[in-house]
Amino acid sequence: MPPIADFDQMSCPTPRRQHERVLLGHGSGGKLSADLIQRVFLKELGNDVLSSLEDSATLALGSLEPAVDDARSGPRIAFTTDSFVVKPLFFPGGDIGKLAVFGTVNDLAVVGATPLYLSAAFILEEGFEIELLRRIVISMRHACDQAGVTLVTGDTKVVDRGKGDEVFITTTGIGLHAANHALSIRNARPGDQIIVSGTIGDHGMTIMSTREGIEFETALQSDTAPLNDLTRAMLDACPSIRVMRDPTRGGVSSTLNELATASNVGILLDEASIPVRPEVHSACEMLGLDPMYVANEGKLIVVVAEQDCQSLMKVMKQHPLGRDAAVIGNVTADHAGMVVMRTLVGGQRVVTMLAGEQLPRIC
Amino acid sequence: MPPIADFDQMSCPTPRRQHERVLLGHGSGGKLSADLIQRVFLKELGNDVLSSLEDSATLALGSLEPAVDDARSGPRIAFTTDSFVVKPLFFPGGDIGKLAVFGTVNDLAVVGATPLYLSAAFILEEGFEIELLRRIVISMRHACDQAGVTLVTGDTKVVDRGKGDEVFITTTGIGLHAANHALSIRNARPGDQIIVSGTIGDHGMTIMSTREGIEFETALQSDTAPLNDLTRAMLDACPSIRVMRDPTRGGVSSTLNELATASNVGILLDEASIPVRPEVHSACEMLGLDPMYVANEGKLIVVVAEQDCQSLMKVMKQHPLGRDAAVIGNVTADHAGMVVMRTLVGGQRVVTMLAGEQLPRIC
Amino acid sequence: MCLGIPGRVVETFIEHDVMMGKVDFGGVFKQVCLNLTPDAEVGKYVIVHVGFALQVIDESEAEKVFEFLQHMDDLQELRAGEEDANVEGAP
Amino acid sequence: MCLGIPGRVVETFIEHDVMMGKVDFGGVFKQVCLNLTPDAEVGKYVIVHVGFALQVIDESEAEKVFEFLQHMDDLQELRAGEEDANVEGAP
Amino acid sequence: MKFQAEYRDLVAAKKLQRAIGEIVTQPWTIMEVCGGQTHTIVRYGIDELLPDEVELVHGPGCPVCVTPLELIDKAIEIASCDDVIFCSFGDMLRVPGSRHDLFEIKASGGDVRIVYSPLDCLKVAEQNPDRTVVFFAVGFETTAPANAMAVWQAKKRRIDNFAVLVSHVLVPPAMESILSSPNHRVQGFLGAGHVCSVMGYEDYEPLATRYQVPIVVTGFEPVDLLEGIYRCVRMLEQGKIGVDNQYARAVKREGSRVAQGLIKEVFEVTDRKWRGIGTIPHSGFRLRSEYERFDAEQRFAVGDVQVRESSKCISGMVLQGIHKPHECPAFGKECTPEHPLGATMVSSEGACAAYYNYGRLLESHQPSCSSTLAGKPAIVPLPTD
Amino acid sequence: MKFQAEYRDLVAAKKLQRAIGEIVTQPWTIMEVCGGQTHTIVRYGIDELLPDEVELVHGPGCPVCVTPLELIDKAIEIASCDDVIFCSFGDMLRVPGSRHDLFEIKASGGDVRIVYSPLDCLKVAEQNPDRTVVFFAVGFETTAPANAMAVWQAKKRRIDNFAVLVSHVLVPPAMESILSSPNHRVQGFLGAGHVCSVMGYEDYEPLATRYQVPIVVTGFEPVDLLEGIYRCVRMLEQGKIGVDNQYARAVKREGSRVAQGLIKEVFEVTDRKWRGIGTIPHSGFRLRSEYERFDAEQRFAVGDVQVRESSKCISGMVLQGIHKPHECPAFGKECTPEHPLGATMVSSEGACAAYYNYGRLLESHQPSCSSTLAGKPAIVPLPTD
Ligand code: SF4
Ligand code: SF4
Ligand SMILES: [Mg+2]
Ligand SMILES: [Mg+2]
Ligand SMILES: [Mg+2]
Ligand SMILES: [Mg+2]
Ligand SMILES: [Mg+2]
Ligand SMILES: [Mg+2]
Ligand SMILES: [Mg+2]
Ligand SMILES: [Mg+2]
Ligand SMILES: [Mg+2]
Ligand SMILES: [Mg+2]
Repeated sequence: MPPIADFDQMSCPTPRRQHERVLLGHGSGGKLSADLIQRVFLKELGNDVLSSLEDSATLALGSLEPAVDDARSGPRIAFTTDSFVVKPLFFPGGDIGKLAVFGTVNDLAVVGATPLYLSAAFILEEGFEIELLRRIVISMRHACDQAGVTLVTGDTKVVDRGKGDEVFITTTGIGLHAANHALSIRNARPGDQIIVSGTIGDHGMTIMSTREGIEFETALQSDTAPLNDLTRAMLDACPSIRVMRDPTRGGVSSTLNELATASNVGILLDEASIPVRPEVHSACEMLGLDPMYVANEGKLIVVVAEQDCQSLMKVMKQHPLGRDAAVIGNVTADHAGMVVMRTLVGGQRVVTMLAGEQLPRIC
Repeated sequence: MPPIADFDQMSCPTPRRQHERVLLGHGSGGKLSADLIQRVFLKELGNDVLSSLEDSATLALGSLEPAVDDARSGPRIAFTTDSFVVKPLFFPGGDIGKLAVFGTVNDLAVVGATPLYLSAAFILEEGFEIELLRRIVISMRHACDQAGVTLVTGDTKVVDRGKGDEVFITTTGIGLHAANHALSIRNARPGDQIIVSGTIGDHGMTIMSTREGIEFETALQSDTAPLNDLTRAMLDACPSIRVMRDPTRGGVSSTLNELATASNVGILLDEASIPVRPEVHSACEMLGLDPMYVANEGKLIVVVAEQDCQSLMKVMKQHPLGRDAAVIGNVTADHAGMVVMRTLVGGQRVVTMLAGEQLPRIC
Repeated sequence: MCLGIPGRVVETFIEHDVMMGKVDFGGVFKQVCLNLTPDAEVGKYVIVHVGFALQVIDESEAEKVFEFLQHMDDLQELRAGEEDANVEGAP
Repeated sequence: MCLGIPGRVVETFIEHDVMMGKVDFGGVFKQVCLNLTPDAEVGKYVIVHVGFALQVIDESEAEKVFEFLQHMDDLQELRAGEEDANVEGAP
Repeated sequence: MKFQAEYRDLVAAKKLQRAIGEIVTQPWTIMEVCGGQTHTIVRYGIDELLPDEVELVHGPGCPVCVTPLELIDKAIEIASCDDVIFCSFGDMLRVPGSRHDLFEIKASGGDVRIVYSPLDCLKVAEQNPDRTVVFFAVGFETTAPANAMAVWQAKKRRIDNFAVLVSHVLVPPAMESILSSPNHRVQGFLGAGHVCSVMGYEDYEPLATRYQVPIVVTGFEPVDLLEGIYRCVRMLEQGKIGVDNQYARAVKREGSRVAQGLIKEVFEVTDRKWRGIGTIPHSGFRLRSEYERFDAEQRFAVGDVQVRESSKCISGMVLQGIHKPHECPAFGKECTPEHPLGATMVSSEGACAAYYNYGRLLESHQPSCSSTLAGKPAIVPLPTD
Repeated sequence: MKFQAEYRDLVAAKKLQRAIGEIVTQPWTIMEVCGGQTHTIVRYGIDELLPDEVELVHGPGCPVCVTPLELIDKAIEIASCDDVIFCSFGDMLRVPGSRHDLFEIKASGGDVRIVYSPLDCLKVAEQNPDRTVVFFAVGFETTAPANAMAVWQAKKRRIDNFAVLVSHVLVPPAMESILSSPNHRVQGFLGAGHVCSVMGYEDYEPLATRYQVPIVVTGFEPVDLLEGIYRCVRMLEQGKIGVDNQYARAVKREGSRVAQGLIKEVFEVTDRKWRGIGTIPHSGFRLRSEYERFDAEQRFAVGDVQVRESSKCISGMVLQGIHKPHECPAFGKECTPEHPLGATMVSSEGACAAYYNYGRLLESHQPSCSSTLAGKPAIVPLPTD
């Protein structure tokens, strides 16, 4: 009989072996993604700003002399980039162009900046229909108008057929910090409340509904939306917000796990309070998925001090994008680094970070 | 017998039909690229900054109030993006990572800005070897160090095998304008001199030497290099420089044609003065290509007033990246919008923009 | 094992000589093989596993757990009453 | 038509029973079929088209155009001399 | 969703929790056979709701977990072939073979696809007439009619570029194997509801009698589980043996005769190896000879793959209820869901993964003492998108 | 590069320019047959160096230009097939067929590849045994031995998944066709140097005699061209007919017997259609019957493609020297190198493309009067990278 494990010595998960090739899971936003970022990107490129891994880098732009790292000398700008490789290109509620604009706008918004300028770099596959490209670009224009940003520079590359997938778009954004918000994923404190701005999983399950071999019919729509107007209203009303983050790839679970780790706090969620659309719920049940791991493209996770929670909730609920906002849990001093959920039937479970990709469970 | 054409009515080339699909030529940096940008991107997204089509957008960052478009209120920053899809990933003289850093650094440098911050977005193909990714990332670190820039934010996406090509990298850069340089592709004036900072075609022919079906042996190396130190020295010595541009995709011809069009001037080149490495010359001869259309990754085209030309040349020649600088021609009032070359044997020809891709001529 | 979920048959049809149906899982619709459940009709609920209906749900049986819980409540009240009455010896 | 460029044979070898060579085109090396030019030896120059050497360059013939130009110069000088002499009736 | 939401009800759960507490008088060990039930238990923290007297142990009821290593390796070998499209249920893709998993094969260029239903493979086969579509036909009795239908249809519709790699296992022989093991601790069973939907529960009655255990056929929702446990505890307390049916809304005593007929048409009973347990006689299905041309093992001649299991992994003990996952020295260390050492860590219904994912890391019902984990965070905060 | 740099010498060019000026006394029209020579002439602005008396007209010497439309359409049909790898020299890819060009086929999923040498196709064929590699075997006599060698090797090495789509044309019949046209204006020819490297120039001697023209076999460098023109003008001025050889460093009177033997082994003479000109008897090669199994037209049964040429295009007249490109009403308007209407606009050696690319837009030797172009710039300034 093997010895009982010594729990005092129990360490955090150590990968048995490191994958030698990039797997789909490395792009899932879960632990494999984190592993790749840690092992390759941060190890080789790490610096204070990059390693902070906020949704946007915050940069102080002074004049060239004195030194650039004098954080007080010029405006503070936010800077963020994302590539968009979504399939299908057009889906209920949006398209890759809209996503590419709003995704970057949101990363700027959640660090408290006002999004101003975007760049867009297109990687086109030879043979892609120009009419589809035009539709995407028109959608980007509308998205820019809606978010109040200007697309000021771009690039286009064409790759051989079979070496790309119709179109990939990388947007990069610049925003301006209005004031010295203290927003950071490191700022959550015990007692703080955790708010989600609306129903979770809408985007991911909309995309999943089109996936070959899995497809199902539903009236679901992606929630893709620009959050900067909402975040502006929230920060105006409640400058003491501690953390904002958009739970995209990897879903709410991943965001909350990152938060718990970065702030070194515990998180306790109440399953019953988490808003999930019936169709998202059903589709997740059908495929054996958990909406906590499903991507959102127009939702916020907000951490706020308890005393400000109700006023903030009021502001959020008055905004069309925060109508379904809900307090889903609170920050604890206990079980630091872990996210725990009180389940519907009164039990508890730990909500971990997604391992690789979330796979449809069949058995 | 058909009528003789009425040359007074001769219009600029009107495409017989517009391609319905993206062709490789749409990424060549030549007329097809320009056509796509005009028809799709500028038509749908055009605004003053984007439509200026400089290598980097120049943005004035004031405080949020008063209005952002008040060009005097804050520092002027340069903002540029490029995707890198080069094959092979590693080539003599460089790799995709180096190229991705220097390419964006150079686009900032040629508008007169000091490159400061980069973002990098990776699109990885499932199955790509992580060790190769690491080598690329290490090379990016060295390149950042060499260029004096900091990579502050990034993104990683993974696409299904067969839907990408190992790795694509999109870098976006922010630079700070030190002073109010008057650099613009619209600024060339008759009488100005045209300088190239060194031998042309090195990068493109190095890449071509590895291309399947075409490959040849040579000691050629890509010229990929960060030009910001050189441009800084040049601008310090000669603030009156009118235009700087890095002749990348589409080569020197495309850059000069753009310049002639944008500044509405003619350009007269002297073929004998254009520096071309013997191996580049030979490889071009072998394949029936013209080095004027071949990409460079560490070269500048500079337009400067005649009276400043010699002092600028002196500064350039003292810099390792400008050692082989040469005056290759001058700006004329005649034949506005056209680039004309006085050939080796004393004739003249018009140097047009590349139509689609430059194809090896065999017959 | 054997993830199975309940859904309502909204349509039946024949494909490749096999009875198929469209099933509504709370607003999510999926085609399902009804070959194993000859009794499945439009409006009935079935348990579906990997695209196959395994059984038609017996709605009256489904109630029983709640009847049982109701019964427990009654017992509880009864027992509470007993406790109130402070009667010993009850099983 | 028929892009052909001169290069120097630096190596010969047999592949699939065919004489092949490595040819130096000014620092750029390419494998070339030498089957059509049995006289091609290492050190000789050949004209290459689509990977085939068409002919070995006749170096003495190659000089002739320059000899001709030289001759023209001489003529020119001669003629210039004549002009200086202001002699008429020259052809 | 009707027939689901009402079974996730807090009040109903609390009533059952109290009812169990009221009837239990001594310690009982109950095995839920099915991985889906394990999943519900840990996802809803149901074991926390139980009185200390009731211990649940997790049985071998996850086909992903029990598929033997050599079959995974065969799947990998087949999926690596050039002209093959290898189709599988999603959760098989991450199961580690001796060297690789199917995800890695996909990353190396294999055409590996996730399907929702075996019937989807026939479409894929028809769309790709010049390639062979191989379906990884794993599963318990529940999945057998679906897989049988795919093979039967392929034959009928003459879809010859279709084959199945069969790894079908049967529940009753596994239960018997556990009950006949000298170390076993199981006093009562929760029977696998969906297996019984197909097969009925007549086969369980002799088992209950022979080994003198109560068996309660149980559903998959929290209230189902709690009621099943309640019924099982009641039988144990009352000394009753036999088969009870908590899941009567989906299970009849005789099961589905149609489904059973389809299974018998295509499959026949055979001995099968179970990962971590070993060969159990008459515990699986294989294709009947009339269908053997659809047998991927024969078509690809991958008959004799030799493998060796990790020596650290105690998943066999776990699957038999002899040990709990956290008693394994590799648990949460070398063995995690990202890098599973054994199959029970792979599938989300696998007992080890369930324990890991739902926080059984520390065998505490209170997560508050988990601060030993917080020393060096392993989770990098990601700029998620 | 030796044997090249010295032929691009300014001083040498100036001497020859002066020499031509000195000997010319009346207008002469000379056709350079070969597209490579046309390329040199416009690339170096050689026609500007000539006295007004000497007019150059550009002949049908570009295989890309003269390949008939139906053959392009056949190529496109073959390249569109699923299991085909279609290989071609680079500049054929942009030649417009009736509806598409090969680049568009590639963009639509066809496997179209550029090769440097026909022999490269055999490698591709060996590497892709389950696909058919089709090579677009275009060219004049110069390319014929290379293409013959590929077919001959394929037979010898039993590379059965290789085929060629043959569009081989011959220079002397084309010259004769021009000379026998009632409208022709050609008084002397510059013979195609590389064609003669292979075939020699014995065949040109009867032509010169029959049509009473001087023919000067000429090379491809600027100094070659100028010397060839000088020699041709001298013959014209002196009333000489016959064949002179300016390109003696690469051309012998008898050509290359080895190459001719190889051609004869694989090909035989046939009638051929020339794009823009029509069918010229005995003006091309086809595969001999011993090699017909390598004939892509037979293998793919694309025998009867019907096409119609643009009615605007006067490339036939251009190819025969009757008109110059800029005399075409479509030139520079509907017809540009990006969107060629006729084949002579496609290849960079095509006369129309050469005129377009090297600024013959305005029939002026001074680019200074080109300001009519500047009204509305069509070239968008690109942020190149
Ligand atoms: S934790 Fe891992 S190694 Fe241990 S029994 Fe479970 S699967 Fe096997
Ligand atoms: S310009 Fe175009 S249309 Fe006119 S002859 Fe030339 S190829 Fe034909
Ligand atoms: Mg981002
Ligand atoms: Mg594709
Ligand atoms: Mg750029
Ligand atoms: Mg690939
Ligand atoms: Mg984000
Ligand atoms: Mg984002
Ligand atoms: Mg990101
Ligand atoms: Mg540039
Ligand atoms: Mg660019
Ligand atoms: Mg650039």
